[in-house]
Amino acid sequence: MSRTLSYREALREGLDEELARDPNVVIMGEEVAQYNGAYKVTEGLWAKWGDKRIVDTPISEAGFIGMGIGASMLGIRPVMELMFWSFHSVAFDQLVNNAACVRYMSGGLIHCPIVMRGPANGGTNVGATHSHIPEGLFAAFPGLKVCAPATPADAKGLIKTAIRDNDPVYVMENTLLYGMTGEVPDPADGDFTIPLGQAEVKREGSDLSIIAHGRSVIHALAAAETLKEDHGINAEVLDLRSIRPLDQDAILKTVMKTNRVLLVDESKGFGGVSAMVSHLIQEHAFDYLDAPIKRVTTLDAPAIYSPHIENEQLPNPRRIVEKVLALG
Amino acid sequence: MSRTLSYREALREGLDEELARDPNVVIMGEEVAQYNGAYKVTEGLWAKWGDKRIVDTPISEAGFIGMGIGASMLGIRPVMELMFWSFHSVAFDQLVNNAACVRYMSGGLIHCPIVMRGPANGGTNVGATHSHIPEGLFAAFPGLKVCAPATPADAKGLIKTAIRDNDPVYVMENTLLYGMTGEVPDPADGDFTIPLGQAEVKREGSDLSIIAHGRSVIHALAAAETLKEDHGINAEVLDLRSIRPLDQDAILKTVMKTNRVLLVDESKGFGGVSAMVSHLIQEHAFDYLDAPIKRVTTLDAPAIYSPHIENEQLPNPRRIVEKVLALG
Amino acid sequence: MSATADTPRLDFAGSPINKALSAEDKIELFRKMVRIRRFEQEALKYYAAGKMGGFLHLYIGQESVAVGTLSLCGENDHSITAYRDHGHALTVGMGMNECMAEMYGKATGCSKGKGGSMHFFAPDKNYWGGHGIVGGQTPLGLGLGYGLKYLGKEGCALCYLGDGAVNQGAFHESLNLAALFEIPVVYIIENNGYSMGTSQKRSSAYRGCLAQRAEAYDMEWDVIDGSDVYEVRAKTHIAMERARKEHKPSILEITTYRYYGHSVADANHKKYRTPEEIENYKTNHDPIHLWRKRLIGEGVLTEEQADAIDKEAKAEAAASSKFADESPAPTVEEVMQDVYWESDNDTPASRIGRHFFND
Amino acid sequence: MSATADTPRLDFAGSPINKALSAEDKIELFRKMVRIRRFEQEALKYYAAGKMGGFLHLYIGQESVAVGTLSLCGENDHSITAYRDHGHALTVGMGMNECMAEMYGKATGCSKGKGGSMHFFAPDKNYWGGHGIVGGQTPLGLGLGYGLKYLGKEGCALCYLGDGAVNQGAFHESLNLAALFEIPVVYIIENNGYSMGTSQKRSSAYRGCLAQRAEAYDMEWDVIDGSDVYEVRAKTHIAMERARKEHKPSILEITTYRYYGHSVADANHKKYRTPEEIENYKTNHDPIHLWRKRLIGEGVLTEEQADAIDKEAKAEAAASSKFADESPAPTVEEVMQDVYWESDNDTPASRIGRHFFND
Ligand SMILES: Cc1ncc(C[n+]2csc(CCOP(=O)(O)OP(=O)(O)O)c2C)c(N)n1
Ligand SMILES: Cc1ncc(C[n+]2csc(CCOP(=O)(O)OP(=O)(O)O)c2C)c(N)n1
Ligand SMILES: [Mg+2]
Ligand SMILES: [Mg+2]
Repeated sequence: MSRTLSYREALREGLDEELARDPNVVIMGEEVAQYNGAYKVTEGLWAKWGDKRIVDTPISEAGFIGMGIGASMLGIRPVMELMFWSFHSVAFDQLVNNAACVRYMSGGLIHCPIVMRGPANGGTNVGATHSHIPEGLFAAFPGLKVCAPATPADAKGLIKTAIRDNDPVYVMENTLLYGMTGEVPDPADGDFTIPLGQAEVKREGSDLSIIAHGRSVIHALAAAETLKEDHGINAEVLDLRSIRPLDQDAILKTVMKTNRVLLVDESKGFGGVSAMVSHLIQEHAFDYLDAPIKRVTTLDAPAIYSPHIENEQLPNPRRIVEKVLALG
Repeated sequence: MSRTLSYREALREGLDEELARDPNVVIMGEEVAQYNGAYKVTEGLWAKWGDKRIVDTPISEAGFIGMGIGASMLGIRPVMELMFWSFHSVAFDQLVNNAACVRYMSGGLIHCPIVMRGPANGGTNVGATHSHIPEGLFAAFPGLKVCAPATPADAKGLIKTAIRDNDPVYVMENTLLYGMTGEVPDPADGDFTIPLGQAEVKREGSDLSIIAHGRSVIHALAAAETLKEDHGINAEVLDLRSIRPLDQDAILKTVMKTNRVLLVDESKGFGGVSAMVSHLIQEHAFDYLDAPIKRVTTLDAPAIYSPHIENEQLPNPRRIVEKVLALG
Repeated sequence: MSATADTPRLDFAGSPINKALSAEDKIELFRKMVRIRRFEQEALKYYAAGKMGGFLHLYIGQESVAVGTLSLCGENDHSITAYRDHGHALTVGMGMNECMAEMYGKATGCSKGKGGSMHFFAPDKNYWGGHGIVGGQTPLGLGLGYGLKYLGKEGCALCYLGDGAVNQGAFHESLNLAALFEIPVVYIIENNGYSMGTSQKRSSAYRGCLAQRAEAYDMEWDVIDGSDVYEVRAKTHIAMERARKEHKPSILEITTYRYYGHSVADANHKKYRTPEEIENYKTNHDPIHLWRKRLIGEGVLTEEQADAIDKEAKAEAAASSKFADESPAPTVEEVMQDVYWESDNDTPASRIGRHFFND
Repeated sequence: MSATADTPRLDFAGSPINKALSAEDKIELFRKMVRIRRFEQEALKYYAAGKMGGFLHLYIGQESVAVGTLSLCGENDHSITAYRDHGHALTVGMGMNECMAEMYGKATGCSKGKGGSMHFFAPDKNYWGGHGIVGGQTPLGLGLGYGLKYLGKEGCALCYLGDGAVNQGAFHESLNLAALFEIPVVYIIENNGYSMGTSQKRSSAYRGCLAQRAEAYDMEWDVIDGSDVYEVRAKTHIAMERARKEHKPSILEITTYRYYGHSVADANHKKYRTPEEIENYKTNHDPIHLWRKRLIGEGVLTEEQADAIDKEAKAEAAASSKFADESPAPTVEEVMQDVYWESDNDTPASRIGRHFFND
């Protein structure tokens, strides 16, 4: 049995179940408790779990994230919300040095089972400083794990896995997906988790592979419908879900099946997850490629505010369709 | 006429000339003045230029870099040293939001002519937190420019260009190159600068292209000699010099000439400059590639301390040679 | 100490900087506050109507802070603030049209529709924004002061921040640098009691008040009742003179209040604040109301004049939303402008190498 | 206030925590300090001989700080410091062998040769490193205190930092959080007067002393003469009890001195400090020398015993460099271990998806 939940509710259910499962799980962040979360992901959790388990922090990201990392070394499992993932910039040292390296520098003596979560996306007209897309940035640091669920079920399954993982896991959510609904398995049917490192074919196809993650998956699925209906092109859509670990097998499998690839990535054009995926594909499936790997990324400028135009800066179904048609 | 200078001296000469040319150029950083610089790049400049032009700061990277950005909005041209580029982590917000985005968010009303410089490299046994390689990381932010000189002449030419550029330029130097010497044009022969965005073929060859930047260029040149002498393989070595702007034309030119590519990049394997270059090559020179693009990158773990092994974690001539031979 | 209801009130009307005000000057202060309020009420109306995107952080209730402090600025004084930036923008002389159009995301906006509500700038008016990352502007404000001193100009930088922003590391670093380097910067904490839904007590540990943290850096500080324009001006003037003449920084904490939520999206704001608290401020501490009463009491302003000013401001605001509505949106091509100075100016440097990585 | 030469000296020998020391305990404190010094002298010798890479930040001169404070730790007390971490490491009970081998970059090192001199750890001894980014450990120290309180354990975290580190934003954020959340953490500023070549006066603005910045957060603080082990223990004990029993944080500033340069690579250290200053400290304030004299004066220790302890420590240090030298280096394969817990433990999770991106 499954129910229809919003992405937000699915995350919350996942958090709630893990709070119940493990008394060392503690949720921290700005406005996560009494205010119920800036985006209401944690709504009701403070009322249910109280001050000890759901903790409001001052606007001190380096301070409270570092605090969570320190506490995790003693066995606490902090799940920390960045109100926007963009605010990583003021806590970067804690995120990429202390969390990512303490295990290594201690020769494996210490581990750091933290989860960082929050929305990481453009499209809400909040301007350049609030619209960073840092999946690729963090995945570049060995020691970290990164995932970016695109559906309510994936959101629940991945947040639960992230909390149980004994390494730091950075979960990139999306403000524009919070309200999106989808089927999520019923807790009565058993514990539901989705492993990190496992991509999912969200749509079967044979003519080309569109590989994406996060909200770009939703765009890719919409584009695939248009491509089918209007152009008779049958696209396969692979949702990476997890960025590091990365499901290279699934990537190569779809490429070898369709021989044509379009990568959709909300990152800017220099780098991002897609440049990496592109490199891996040409390295490992060189002889299977009938054409160069192309990408649809965010236009390479800081995020524009204007609600009239921001969607055009971002990947969107129209841009994906056009790029596919241009693939020739 | 040219003289032999060390990379360190070449940088210093460039700084000195720009201090003389423009009274708004001011050098700031930890220990840059009275101590003469942790790595002695600024040696003698405080004695010559005094307290106003050469400024020691407390260990407050976010504070003093933000201060420099603010001052640059009024027309000052701060050249700021990060004792290690790795310390970007505590100033990341100032570096990627304020410096990179203020022009854009103001619709072009403000500009930010700062230079950030310092060493960005592994290989000195200083461990994970001090050995980050952030060229690709910063190049991913539109609004920023990034370069990484490999020789004394390039170091001088690029630092001078960076200081005159009206956008933020991040210059990635290398501790292990500071003592390396090379020919640098004599100031008596005129003002010497090297534009951003211009790669240089550091060695002509025909069998394959090794594309690198920073100290990896030195390794590539050494490897090329071995390949020639021991294996009769004639490698071309392209030094990117500038990461953003990037000399895509030069990259494609060498690829179209040799049809085989090895990228050498001190970044870790996920992402880096090389993943981007790889993507561009397959996109724009797909039909010219005889084999997959391969890379030599830093082994994908935080930087190890052990002096017995760190060089093996990094790209080095032996690893390059082996990879070329494996290209088949 | 924070001013409370029982603190005996001093009258700052007699301080020289206030005595120097002509009747016109005083009316101008009134007009400026009224214009901010009417502008924002207009913005709120059209935000609710879906004409804008993103956030809308209203300054309503806090007008006396921007107007009182910025009224002291001369040619060499500069200012910078956070995302709650409309009041400062209008006060320094930005037009309602370009500000409203910015919120509408139009090409005629002060930032060409690229910055939005949080990112108003007017370098020609010594106004450096409008910044979205909490505390991120505090080193920039320091840099403005540094630049002034470097250029040998007698002036100061006013850097505004919220009561929640004081707990950002960058602010602390800035304070130490300001004191150590003797930078002419005045940090102004606009203490409206809350950072989003978190009260001052739940976000900060402090002795006495937030401004007193200045003592940690051996820096001067003061607390100001923001509902009294005379007090704001009198005390801020002292700090600004200290900065301009002695190159000494200060922290001022100005107690104030926002009538609306943190942003318009903040549906909770009547939960974390009691209706009584909000009402009390509106009734007893509204800076515009108090200033109006004061000027009428002084015989500087009549009720009719005040109403006329208010009407004018309303009309100006209405015209600005019309202007914004009728303005063109930026084009997709414009997305790629204003990234690099060199590219925008088509310099030789901009033509070497690939600068942009679009597919 | 910072203790100066004219400050009347109090005798802390009589404070209860010191009266509780047995003769053996006191000798043990002496031994610990001597072992640190001999260990580091040995390390210096072989660093100079090229046996180590990277930096070597010597603690010599500061031994009383680690030994005095950490001698107060019980089962539930934890500690963490910066890169000048050898003294704390030996004090908590790490062996010279594993520490020396770490500096030699050997697989037998405490961090398997992966951390080096700046990154010693011993979680089994409640010692959490060893951190290279200035100030970066201060939120971690807070987290240790947070964890203790969360787990309901009566203990505290000692978090050490330098006089230059106080100007990092993360420290400020930590202080506010510590006071606000009532975290059992004691921040200990090891004030050796310099951050690299920059004197305290050139890096910090402050009133009175650095520890006094605690007042900004309404936090307790104290200044301690680091050359007196009794004083270190007496005053630190108070702060630790405050943390353990009342969950109240403190800042302690312990004045001390490093005899060598910032790191051994610091060739300038006789330029920014006068030879007299260095000599004066060595002659009049050396903590080991003073403690030895004190114990001999108390009749607890004889010159012969003291010399024997010293000799033992020297021999132990010599043995450790031999051990380190003879130990195997890590292999290239080992570079890829200790990145992820899941991979190291070969869990099912570690087998799904590509974790490592080697060519
Ligand atoms: C670094 C960072 N963290 C969090 C936020 C989200 N945020 C925006 S405003 C705000 C509250 C700030 O409160 P305060 O400083 O008191 O200013 P006020 O809104 O009251 O003017 C928060 C948490 C942000 N923009 N930047
Ligand atoms: C964020 C950061 N900036 C700069 C450095 C380089 N650095 C290492 S130690 C040091 C001086 C620190 O002085 P202090 O805090 O007084 O500690 P001490 O070395 O005296 O023990 C500096 C500048 C660093 N490691 N991290
Ligand atoms: Mg506030
Ligand atoms: Mg020091």
